[in-house]
Amino acid sequence: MAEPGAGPKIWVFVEQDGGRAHPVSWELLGAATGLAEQLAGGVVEAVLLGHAVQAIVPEAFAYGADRVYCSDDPLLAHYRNLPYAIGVSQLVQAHQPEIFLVGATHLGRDLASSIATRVRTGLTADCTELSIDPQLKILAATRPTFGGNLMATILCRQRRPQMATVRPRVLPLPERQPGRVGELVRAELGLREADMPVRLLGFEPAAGGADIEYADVIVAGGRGVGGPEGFARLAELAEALGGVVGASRPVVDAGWIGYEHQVGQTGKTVRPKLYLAAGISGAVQHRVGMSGADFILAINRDPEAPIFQVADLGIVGDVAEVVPELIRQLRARTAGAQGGSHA
Amino acid sequence: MHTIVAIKQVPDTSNVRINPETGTLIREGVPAIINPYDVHAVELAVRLKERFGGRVTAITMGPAAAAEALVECVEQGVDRGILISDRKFAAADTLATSYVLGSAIEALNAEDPVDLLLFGLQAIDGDTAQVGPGVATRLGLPLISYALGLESFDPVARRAVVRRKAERGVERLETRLPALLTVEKEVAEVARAPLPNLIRAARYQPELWTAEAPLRFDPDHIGIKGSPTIVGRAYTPPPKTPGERLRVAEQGLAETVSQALAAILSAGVVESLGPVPVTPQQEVSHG
Amino acid sequence: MKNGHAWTLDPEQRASLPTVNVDDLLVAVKYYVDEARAHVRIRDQAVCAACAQQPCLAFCPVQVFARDALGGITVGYQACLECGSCRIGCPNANVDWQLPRGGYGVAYKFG
Amino acid sequence: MPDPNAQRYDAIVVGGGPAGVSAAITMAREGLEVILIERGRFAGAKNFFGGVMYTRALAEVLPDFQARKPPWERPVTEQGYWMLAPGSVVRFMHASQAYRQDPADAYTVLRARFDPWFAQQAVDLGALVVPKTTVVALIEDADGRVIGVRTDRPAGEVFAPIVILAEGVNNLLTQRHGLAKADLPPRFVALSVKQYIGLPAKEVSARFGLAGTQEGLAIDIFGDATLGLPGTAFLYTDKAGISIGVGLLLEEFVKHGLPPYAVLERFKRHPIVAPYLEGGEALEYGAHLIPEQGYDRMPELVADGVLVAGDAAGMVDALHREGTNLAMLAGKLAGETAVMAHRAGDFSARSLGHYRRALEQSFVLKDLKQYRRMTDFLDRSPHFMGTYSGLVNDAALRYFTAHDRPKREMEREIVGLLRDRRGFFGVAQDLYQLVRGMRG
Repeated sequence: MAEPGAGPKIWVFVEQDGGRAHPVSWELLGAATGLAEQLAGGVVEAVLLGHAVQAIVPEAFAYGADRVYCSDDPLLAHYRNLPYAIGVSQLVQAHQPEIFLVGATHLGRDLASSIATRVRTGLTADCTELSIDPQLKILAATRPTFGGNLMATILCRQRRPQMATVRPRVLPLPERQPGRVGELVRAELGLREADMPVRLLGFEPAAGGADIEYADVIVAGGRGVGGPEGFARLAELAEALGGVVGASRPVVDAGWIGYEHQVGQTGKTVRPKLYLAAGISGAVQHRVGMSGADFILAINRDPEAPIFQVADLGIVGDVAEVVPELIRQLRARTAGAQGGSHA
Repeated sequence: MHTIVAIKQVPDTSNVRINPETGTLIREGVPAIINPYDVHAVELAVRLKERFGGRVTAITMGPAAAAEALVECVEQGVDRGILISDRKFAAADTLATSYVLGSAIEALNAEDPVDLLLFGLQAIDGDTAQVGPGVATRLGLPLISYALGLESFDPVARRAVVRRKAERGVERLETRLPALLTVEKEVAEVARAPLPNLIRAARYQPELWTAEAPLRFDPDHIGIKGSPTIVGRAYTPPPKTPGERLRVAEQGLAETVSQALAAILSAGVVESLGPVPVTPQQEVSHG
Repeated sequence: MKNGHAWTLDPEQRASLPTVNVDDLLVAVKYYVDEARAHVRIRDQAVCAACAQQPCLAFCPVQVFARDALGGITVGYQACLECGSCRIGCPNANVDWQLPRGGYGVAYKFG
Repeated sequence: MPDPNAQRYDAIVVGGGPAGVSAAITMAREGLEVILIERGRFAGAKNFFGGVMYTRALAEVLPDFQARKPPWERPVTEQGYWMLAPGSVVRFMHASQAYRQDPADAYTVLRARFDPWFAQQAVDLGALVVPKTTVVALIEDADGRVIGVRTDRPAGEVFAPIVILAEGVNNLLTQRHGLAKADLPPRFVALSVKQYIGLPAKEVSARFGLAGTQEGLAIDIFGDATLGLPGTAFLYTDKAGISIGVGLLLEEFVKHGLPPYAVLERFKRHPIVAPYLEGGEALEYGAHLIPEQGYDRMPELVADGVLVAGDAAGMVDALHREGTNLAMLAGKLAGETAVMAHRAGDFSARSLGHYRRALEQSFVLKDLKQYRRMTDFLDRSPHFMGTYSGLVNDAALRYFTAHDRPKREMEREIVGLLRDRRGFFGVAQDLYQLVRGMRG
């Protein structure tokens, strides 16, 4: 092993909002630790920008950062592209990381491309897998493309850093090591508010009822839900899961639910984190619209239903029984959680 | 005022299928369409033109067939279409693409100053969402990505207020103009184009820009040479191995459901089960 | 029937017809769905409810028509191939059939 | 009064299929300002047929068509019939040096490729082709003369002294203007469904014994393919794929409650057929109606300011399964008529009557007239397709396996088959009707 700190730097951008770090940052620190182990003397470093974000620094150490570069400035209180892009790019130019990972969140996707353009390097978006190419000893960043139908492994041979954004929840959250320490490097931003072209006027927190195309959780029903009243049950389940209701074509055709809920070839293509298919047989026509989901739970009475071919987990059983039981158990969990604190 | 919209012709990835027997991508007959987000960017530009006057220019980098996409933009109400097409641009990644588009926009700006630049949020074939931010950065323009709509637009005072989708809600941002917006589909509902637009488009031939003329693009910054990233390997994801099947008949209802919920939790696709507690966000005012 | 003959389909022949999942055929078809307007509609649901055969359920090449729980007919116009069979073939002339708005509907890639 | 800012042209063509484009080409070449309005995303987006196009009419419209490089799939160098019975086939195939000319007499084509090419020829000759626009009504003046069309787009009226309706089999405008009395009854319309199956070109050639993509097959199939019901199935070789489909009178589907896709799937699984398709990629499925009403039930072709051509006018030779060639020639004649009308400054039905007369002189109406009784024949002779296919297969089996028996016995058996299944009187009647149908 080379001396720690002497080898290539693997950077992770720590995304925060109002002093709360986005968990993808810790997922990335976990990945960076794994990558660093494959590069001689590799060191894991975090980049943190914001205002009054000191509390996050020890967290970054706890999740695996050996060093944290922190730029703390009132100008950075809320994310804006320009000051963040300039701030991070200055650090990149000063410290020359080998690899730089950013979460593929709204913020991360906005920021990473600006940094890559400023430092004229390559950036691979929305990766689902990161590894070190064993021969070339460079980052092999794998991402879905072509609507999720094709996987591409992207390499950046010459320019540095090798940048990638990674979708949240794709990588496991590493174990937190309380009390783990590292080095804090403070950086000056050196920008004036008067030079900022964009001002934040206000913020409206998201309300529910999202469009199915963008929903993280979809509870979808097919003929097996029995009728329009079955969809009322699915709506309850969707609410309990914080999701929205989807449907297969036959039930939309049958008028049980509106077309805006339809998933599939003649409906919407969705890519939620959780897709719960209740009473959907799973014709190809439907599957092409939802197979990109991260996790598919299928409930169907017919053990041979094609939906089970794409499901991560199947329940062979009657929707009319299983859905109410899901709702009941979810509500029991929530009630149990009420006692805990969400501070 | 002058708005430039950058568009891309993409394969309709919703019409792409995998051959079930061979597991390979069926590329034959996949229709080419305008990237769906870009259609809304064009629509916003046309709406602004109707309100404030001026011109809309659509530009695209792509193969010769992408001229069709520009003709469709003219149907929607775009005045001028520019196709940047040359074999020398082939294999461009987002850095090289943003160089080409950025340089073209600079040239167009010199001809006719640009007030607003619009990009679709991302292209559905690559889903990178990198070219718009890249161009804004190159041109030193304010960037607002994930734009949901314009709350106000004032080409005289050169200010606009834009609603932007952020991770946990919607931001209201004031920007000076010119600015570059990458837009969500909500930004403008596509209206049915009038027949005279279609008649104009029927004979419209987009301008063709090559690597040498009318602009000379730096050969070191285009195509493969200008692209730091390369595709090392592309493959169709292996067909999913069907997951476990729990049977209510064998395990009983409560146990089956409890196992299923545990599996969802351990898969980490939802942060917690049960309604996620909402942390109220403070209304932020700045400056 | 004017010419008086009646075709008879051998029950064995009928039994020899395979089950087809129409969705597996449609997955290769490109549509530009007009979400704002249905171009095929049932004129009078009561007429369908009283229709003994409801042959549209069978003869439509893409199963646009389906029977709902109450015996009425629903129309999944989004998958329509615009052949016109339902307009002509409905024994009760109960299908209001228009062309989709220009640019919408099926767009053959091979034809 | 029409809006003075409205769009004005010398002629409007409704529909970008073979009839409409042929009309547009003919008029544009003579210098008329032509607007062709097509409802699909491009000319051809809504067009669908089995797969064979004949070049004779195309040459009439565009004499130098071959130099303009049409997107042919394969020339038809061998064609004929398969009489299919369960588990068995009798093939009547004809290959001839006469089919090996350039240009060939017939080519297989895919319409979403051919039709855009054809429309582009009209554009190159100066016609305006406007896609994505549906014509919803004809605009008439106070005397009922057609003076333009209304489309489904804002500011969507277009005016011209003559409108050529080439709107296809679903001829709603033709009906609304009273040129066709009503929709055709289901017994005069065939419903055809087809799948296009992708296979490597080499594989297509190998499976059908073709030397390369310069050879191609067109096969029409009777008997078991359509469950013995009156209709045909077809199998055509494309460059890198196979077009396979079945068509029956819509009435059969209605009456028997037959799902067309099930009939097609059954045909595809036939043990003789299935090996040809194995491993192919199902690249498209489609359906289309074919007007088979024949000469006697065609709509009026002419009214003041308007002509009807192609499927909209029922210009299909159901016996030979020809339609695009009739449509092209009719489109050309309609275009020529419009040019003459412009020269005469007279767009009345009387002046436009030239179109009807020209059609009568052409193969379009001559053929339709000759086979005017065929529809009725097929209608009255249900046994023709089903019974005879099975019969021929059984006879063939007896013929080819009668090695160790007196040949007279075998012949008697074959005659017996015929008598049992149809009766001699029936056979004689069928033959008489068939000949009458063919001779007209």
